[in-house]
Amino acid sequence: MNALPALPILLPLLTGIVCILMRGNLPAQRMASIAGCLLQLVVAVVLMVRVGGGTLIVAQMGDWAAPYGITLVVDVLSAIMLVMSGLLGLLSAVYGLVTMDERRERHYYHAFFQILLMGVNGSFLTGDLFNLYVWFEVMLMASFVLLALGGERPQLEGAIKYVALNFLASALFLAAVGILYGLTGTLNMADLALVLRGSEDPGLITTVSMLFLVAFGIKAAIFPLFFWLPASYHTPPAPVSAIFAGLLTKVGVYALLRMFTLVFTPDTFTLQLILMLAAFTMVTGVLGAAAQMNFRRLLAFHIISQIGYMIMGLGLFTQTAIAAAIFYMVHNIIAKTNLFLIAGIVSHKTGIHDLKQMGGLFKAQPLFSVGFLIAAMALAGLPPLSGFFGKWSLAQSGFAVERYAVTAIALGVGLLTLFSMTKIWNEAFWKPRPADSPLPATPWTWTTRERIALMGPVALLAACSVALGLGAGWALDLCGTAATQLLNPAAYLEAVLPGGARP
Amino acid sequence: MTSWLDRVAQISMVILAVALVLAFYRVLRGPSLPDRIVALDLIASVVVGMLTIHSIRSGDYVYLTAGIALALIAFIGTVALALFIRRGAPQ
Amino acid sequence: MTSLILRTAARYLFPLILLFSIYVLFRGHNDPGGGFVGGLAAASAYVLYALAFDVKAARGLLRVDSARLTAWGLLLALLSGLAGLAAGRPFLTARWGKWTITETWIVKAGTPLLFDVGVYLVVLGVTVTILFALAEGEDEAS
Amino acid sequence: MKPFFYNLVLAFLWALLTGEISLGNLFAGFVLGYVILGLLFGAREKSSYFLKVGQVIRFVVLFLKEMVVSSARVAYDVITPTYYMRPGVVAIPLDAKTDAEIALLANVITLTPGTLSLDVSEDRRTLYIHAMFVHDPDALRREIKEGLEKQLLEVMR
Amino acid sequence: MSEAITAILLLIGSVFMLLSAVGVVRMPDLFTRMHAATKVGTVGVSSIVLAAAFYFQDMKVVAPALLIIVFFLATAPVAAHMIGRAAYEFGVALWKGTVIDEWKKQGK
Amino acid sequence: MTELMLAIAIGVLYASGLYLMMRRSIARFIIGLALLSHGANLLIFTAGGLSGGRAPIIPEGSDAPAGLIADPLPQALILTAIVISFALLAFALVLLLRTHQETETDDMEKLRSTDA
Amino acid sequence: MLAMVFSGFVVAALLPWLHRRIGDKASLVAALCPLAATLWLASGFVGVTSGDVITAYLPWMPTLGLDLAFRLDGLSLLFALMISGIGTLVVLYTHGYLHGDPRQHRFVMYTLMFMASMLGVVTADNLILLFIFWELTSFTSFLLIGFNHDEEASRRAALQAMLVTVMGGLFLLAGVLLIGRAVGTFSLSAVVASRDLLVDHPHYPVMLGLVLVGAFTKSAQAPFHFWLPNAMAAPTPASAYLHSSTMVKAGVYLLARLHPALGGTEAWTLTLTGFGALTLLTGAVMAAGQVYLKRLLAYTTVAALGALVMLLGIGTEAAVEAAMVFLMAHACYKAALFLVAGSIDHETGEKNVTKLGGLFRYMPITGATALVAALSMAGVPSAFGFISKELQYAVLFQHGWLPVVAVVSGAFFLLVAVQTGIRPFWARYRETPKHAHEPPWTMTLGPVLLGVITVAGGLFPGWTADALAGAAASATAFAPVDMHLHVWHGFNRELMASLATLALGGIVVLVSPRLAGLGNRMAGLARLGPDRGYDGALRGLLSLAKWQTKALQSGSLRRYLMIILLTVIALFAVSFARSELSLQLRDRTPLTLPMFILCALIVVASIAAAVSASRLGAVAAMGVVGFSIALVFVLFGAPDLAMTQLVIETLSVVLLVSAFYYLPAFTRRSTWRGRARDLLVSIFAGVVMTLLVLLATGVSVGEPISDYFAATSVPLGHGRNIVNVILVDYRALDTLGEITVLAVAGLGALALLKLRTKNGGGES
Ligand code: NA
Ligand code: NA
Repeated sequence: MNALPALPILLPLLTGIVCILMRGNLPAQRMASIAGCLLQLVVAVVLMVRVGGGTLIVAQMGDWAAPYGITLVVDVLSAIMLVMSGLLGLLSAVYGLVTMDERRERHYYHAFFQILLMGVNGSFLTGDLFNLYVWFEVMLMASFVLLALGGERPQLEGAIKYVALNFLASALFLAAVGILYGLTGTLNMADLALVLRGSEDPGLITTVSMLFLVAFGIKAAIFPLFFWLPASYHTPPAPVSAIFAGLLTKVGVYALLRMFTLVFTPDTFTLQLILMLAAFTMVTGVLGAAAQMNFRRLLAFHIISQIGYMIMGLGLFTQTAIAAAIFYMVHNIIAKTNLFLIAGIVSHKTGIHDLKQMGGLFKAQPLFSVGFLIAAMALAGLPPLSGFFGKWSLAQSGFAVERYAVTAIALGVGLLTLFSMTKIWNEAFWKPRPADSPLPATPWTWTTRERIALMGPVALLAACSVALGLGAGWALDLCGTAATQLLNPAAYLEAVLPGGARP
Repeated sequence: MTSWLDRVAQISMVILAVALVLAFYRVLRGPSLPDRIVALDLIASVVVGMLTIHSIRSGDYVYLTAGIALALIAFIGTVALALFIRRGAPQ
Repeated sequence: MTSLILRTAARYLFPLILLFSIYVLFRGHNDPGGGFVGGLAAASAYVLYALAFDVKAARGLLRVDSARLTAWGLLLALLSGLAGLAAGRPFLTARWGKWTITETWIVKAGTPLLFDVGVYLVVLGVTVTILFALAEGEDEAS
Repeated sequence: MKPFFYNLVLAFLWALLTGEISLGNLFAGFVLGYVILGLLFGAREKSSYFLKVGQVIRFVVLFLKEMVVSSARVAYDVITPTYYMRPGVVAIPLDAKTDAEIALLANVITLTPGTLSLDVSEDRRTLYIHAMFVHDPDALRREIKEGLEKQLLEVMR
Repeated sequence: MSEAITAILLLIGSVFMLLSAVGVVRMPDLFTRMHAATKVGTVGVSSIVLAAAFYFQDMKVVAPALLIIVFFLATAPVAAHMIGRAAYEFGVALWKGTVIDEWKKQGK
Repeated sequence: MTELMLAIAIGVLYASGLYLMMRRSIARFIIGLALLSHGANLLIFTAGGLSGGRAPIIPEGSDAPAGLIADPLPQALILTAIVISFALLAFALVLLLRTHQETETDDMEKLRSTDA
Repeated sequence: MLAMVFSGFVVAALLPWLHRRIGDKASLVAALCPLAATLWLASGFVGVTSGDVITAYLPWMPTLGLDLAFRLDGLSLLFALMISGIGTLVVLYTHGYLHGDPRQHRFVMYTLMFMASMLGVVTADNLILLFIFWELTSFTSFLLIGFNHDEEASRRAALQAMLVTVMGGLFLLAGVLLIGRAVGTFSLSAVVASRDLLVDHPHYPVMLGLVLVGAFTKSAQAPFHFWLPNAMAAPTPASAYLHSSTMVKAGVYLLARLHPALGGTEAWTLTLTGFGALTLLTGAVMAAGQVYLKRLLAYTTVAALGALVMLLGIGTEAAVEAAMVFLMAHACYKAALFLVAGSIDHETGEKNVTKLGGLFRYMPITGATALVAALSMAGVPSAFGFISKELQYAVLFQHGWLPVVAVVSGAFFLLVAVQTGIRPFWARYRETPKHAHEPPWTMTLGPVLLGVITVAGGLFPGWTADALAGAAASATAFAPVDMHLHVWHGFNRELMASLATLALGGIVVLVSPRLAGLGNRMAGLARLGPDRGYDGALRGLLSLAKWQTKALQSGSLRRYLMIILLTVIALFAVSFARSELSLQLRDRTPLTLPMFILCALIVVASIAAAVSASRLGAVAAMGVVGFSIALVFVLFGAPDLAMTQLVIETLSVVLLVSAFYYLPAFTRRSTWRGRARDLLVSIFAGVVMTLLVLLATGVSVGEPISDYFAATSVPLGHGRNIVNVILVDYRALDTLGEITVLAVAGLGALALLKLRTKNGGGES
């Protein structure tokens, strides 16, 4: 029981270390990476099962009681995110078996990948604000390296912007942590919640919370802080961009959800602000996507747009809205990763990303195309796939608190999403192969290895999109439990600080 | 610590702070890179001095370790910079 | 050609600095210092050697590949934390032992010290890795 | 012998550092020093070394005095408005042979009256110094060779 | 008594440091500045550190204090040599009042 | 007054760091990063409270500090932050170096091929 | 019932496998699926038409109020029969139409999926469930319209149809959500029974508007009608199925279904009749200008949909009756005509009616069917269409100018009937690209059966049409409607109007060669209309998107930074101003001279670093900043920090210098204006940080937790250096993360320096 919450941090670290030590032995590294991810997933699922009913698991690192040591807390939201990270990690690792080049693997790719997961998992687990900063940095550093690894020119150019803006975000985050410590004398989130709730100066706390909003907003890529994302996400190798697209921005969203429910109690001004940012995020992101003719760039802009939906859930700040946001996040992780994997397969097989040069994929690869169609339509919110239920429950929550404008925008953006998804479909899949296309005219051939490593993850994720749609009721109930925990942190506080105060 | 000794230490501290500013002036002015390096090296020495005086004033000897560390590292930094100049990088 | 004076100085300073680094490492729990500064000091010893001779010589002196050293350091830190787990306590729970060697010489050691050694190795490994790689520049691009 | 001596010095330094001069601690320092020296030299260097305690002490005292005096001279020139100095770069022929001898000499020269070692020639026969008060280069050369270098070589050999 | 020595060493040390800094500012060329920085600075810092040793009179302080002094004595000239050589080769100009340059004469 | 002075110093550090990050030269950008980190560290130190007490080291043979000590927690946080920003700085440096080699420019404004 | 709805999906999923086993015969097997549905529906016919309701329920997402609730009443039965019946015929027809096409099974698959979705729409008893099926019809029709996706026109049409209908769908969803919120449940039966709740609701106009946009886009009401003619790019079976008899009628179904809940108000009546009439007229007139068979039919479909909407708008019992009858009549004759058109195209290779003639000799069965259907469409007495027309006139005479609209459009119906059903067969023979002959039985069966129904409905309406239309009307009017259709109503003004229509139609046919020109011009005009508007909107959207992306994602890092900083400044300023914070410069720590000098040094050195023209000068200044900060740490009791800072600073300087070795010297690139702007923003950001620090140091809302560390460091942590004990024990997890960061940075830098992938898998 004590060991369990730390495992999602320890397993990837251990795997990463093993991969560094076995630098020359690529097959062993791959095996280790996949085995590590598999174990992570198992642990995450076990945690999910344990906390699914609403009880929290708390582990005090170093056996120092909160708020003096660092506390790891698993609630439903954390567990959901951990499962997602385990799943994506596993699939990306499998996918990388074929698409990752040996030279990158020889230069510690697997280790960086594992440590990225470590940072992500740590962020989901920690109940300590400064520790969250550390995990953000672990994740960030690993993502810097993964982004730049290989040293191709576009990678480097993208990485510079990524590094610069995320560095700024970190500096803001750090400053905010410092100021908050200065005000409260504590770093434990539960303790912070208690202290801040008793504070008589809400104005000051709101002002400080703005720093967190911006810092996490940059990480989550909301408007107008998202610039690093479209500049970089399309440049690294496919498995990297898939895991980035699926997971990284969501850590920012997670942090926003956590901070603005547990630590801060946002006032109407803050909520209004968040909703405004959400609306702009949805619109600018989807418009950015509409302007693209490059497969991965288009998808990258979509990430931004969809972050807007999640932020909107936070801004509505009701139990159903936050549940919807969490559901949307899960849905988006699955669908978006899948799309990036698919884009990666296309480029793996053909070497191109430009939609203008593509064509005829539906004829050549009907089953593969179905995979795309499911992911794309899930993203576009076509019922009964997962995206629809996210959109529906968000819109319903929006109407319930009479936020009509933002809800209308959310629905309208859905149409534009559909538009850009069909654009990809029309250009890459339906359109006949252009005569001057570098695409091979003959249908692709698949080795067994490719079939398993490439199509396996795509199929599995597509199945998840369908299952999450058909099982949306169950999933939304689970997200509802998570949302309830977020909005009523009493159980969280009691679990971390039994008795409600510092011992 | 008697108050007059503290006074002396305080004065020494201020003197060193002034020395720091003067050395910094040379860091800024240059004109050549070696000039800046010499000034930086001196700054490191002044900092060691300040650490030591603070140790005396606070009665905490613990700052001396930092002094050793700085003395060590500053030397290596200076050597590195000097070698850098020799490699003939443009000013 | 590097300087004869520097080479000579480096030869004598190297062990001194390394010694200092270990001192800083082990005194860190009670006095200023610790794995981090210790590691940096150790790294600077190797850097000095590299400056005075060349990177290859300094690498030879390190004996271990610096990247692997980093990994061993991480592993050590991780394992020191696992000791707590093995005892049924949470991760990173400290375990202490006390050995009396003579009446006055009592050695107290615990996993936090081991952890700090891990930090030391990581810092040493990383600093040396980066600085050496930079110093080698493009010569040995593989 | 030289490594052994150096090892002893290291052990003593360790004891100084840790502020606890006990047998056990000296032993620990010796072992550490041994490990470090092993790393540094391997097992190849084996030379004899004889400590000349008296000469060393005399040299150190001389050196310290010179250093303070030279500092005062430079300081005086610094605070007085006009420059009294007549700086110049002078070549000193070397009798010192080994790395240690040359290096130590160069360092001592730097720390003593108005002189600063710039470089040793490729053939290790000449030391170039920058001096602040060069009224007669040959006198300066003589002064250094007969004073510092001679004493130093006595200590070293 | 020890307090008096401490005070005197402190004052001497800090004044030397100041003079060293003044020299670095005032001296006309790099090499003369180095004379000020290296020698005067080393004496200054050593004096201050000795003051600490006298003040505490405890092995815990004396040991590191001596170490610092030894270290400065061992490294300052090497550093000066490295900078001076580099600067000379780099072509940093000598003061116009320089009387002789035997290095240059030998075609270095 | 110390808090005020430090607050101003922090503001200047942030301002100069950010100004440098907005320059077009890669080298200036890097120095900007470094200054920004300094600003953040000093900020934590100042915001965490300047007690004016002794170093947070307990005298030998004693179980508790003698008198007022400086708050050790911000110090530990800053130590961690210093190391992390050093790591970032080192990596960013190498990244920019490689970018310079690959693109043959050190003008940040010319590195825009990956944006829309 | 669940089986009826979902079997389509299941069979569709099995088709590829089946096709691999038995080839094109798979389509014939697949036809059994809709046939079974038809038979099942027929078996419930008597019960349902006499007022029974068949329901099926399976819990799905109970907490969300979404369950698999289905309900089959008269209205649903009418639609479901049409869907499954015509579906059977269309699948059979496809077997012949796409004979030998390797994608035949795929088409059938789409068709079955579509059919299942349609059945879902008309039987769902839950608004969300209905919406789900509704969207699925949009999606499956996207696949069907774009079936010939090698052609640009098909892709465009598919996209257009989907965008328009999905856009409508979003409106509908919003409407559904509002309705659900007002009623408290999404159960359709409950909603239908809650008229008072809805009509008096303050949001009623909004709900109505939203639902109507949804229905209008789906049912191609002007001005959303344009996608329907374009959708003729679909293979003919799809057009016959989707665009005449089923999907486009989903909107009509929705209106009929929600009529009891939302209808009967002035807003309802005015909007529906207005848009309906407009659509009717537009469709009819536009049809006149067409020469291609399917487009002719498509425009009359638009018109027919307009008529249906108009009738539902009127909403009286009679109107609803008329609508239901017309619905049936139209479905039969239009589907027949579409299939006939497909056969003609298939057998002759010609789609242009002006180039067709005399085909009866070669395709007698098809010709006869066409004739029957055309007569019905023209509203010639004794045809099913005639009865329907009579009923319509009877209703319309109550409503001012609407009969005129009906008569005029009726005339054009006649023209289209002649053009599509009569002219190709009976006009003078013309040579066609392929030699015409009768198509295979699969392709004639459908039209023939539909023709038979048309005739039967015309001659013996009492047999089934009565009951079916009556039951449907009952559901729509939400009151029992007893319907008795008669072939002959006697001489009344309705008959007069019919005759007038025929006469006018005759004239139109006579002048049609001239009208063609006019029609063409009108068609051209129409292309200026909504279709062009659609293109314009897309173009506008794209250029807006491009402009926005260029403006925001400019690629300029400094601009990105500036925007982010401005955001920080603005957010801070607003929240600062709102919270009325005051700066309390509580003076806790007196300032000493060395401290002042250090702070001044930090300030000057960092400014120097910022403005230095030399790289190494800047590095040196940065080093001074670091040293000064270390001294600040020393003065406030942080030896560990100072030591680390000093060491790191020195190493950083070395690192920077050795890296700058490879970089060119500083050059001034920005204009003074740019520099001033950057400077201003930076200063503001700096001020924000200064203020934040002052705020944080002035206020304290909680006691620091550090006392605990001081108390336990030695007894529990076994270390006297509290900072170190925190690092390696209390907060060792932080340190573990920190060294991981460090390790990654080191290995990453190494990898970056050593690994150079040229021409790798990337892109630029
Ligand atoms: Na640390
Ligand atoms: Na405070």
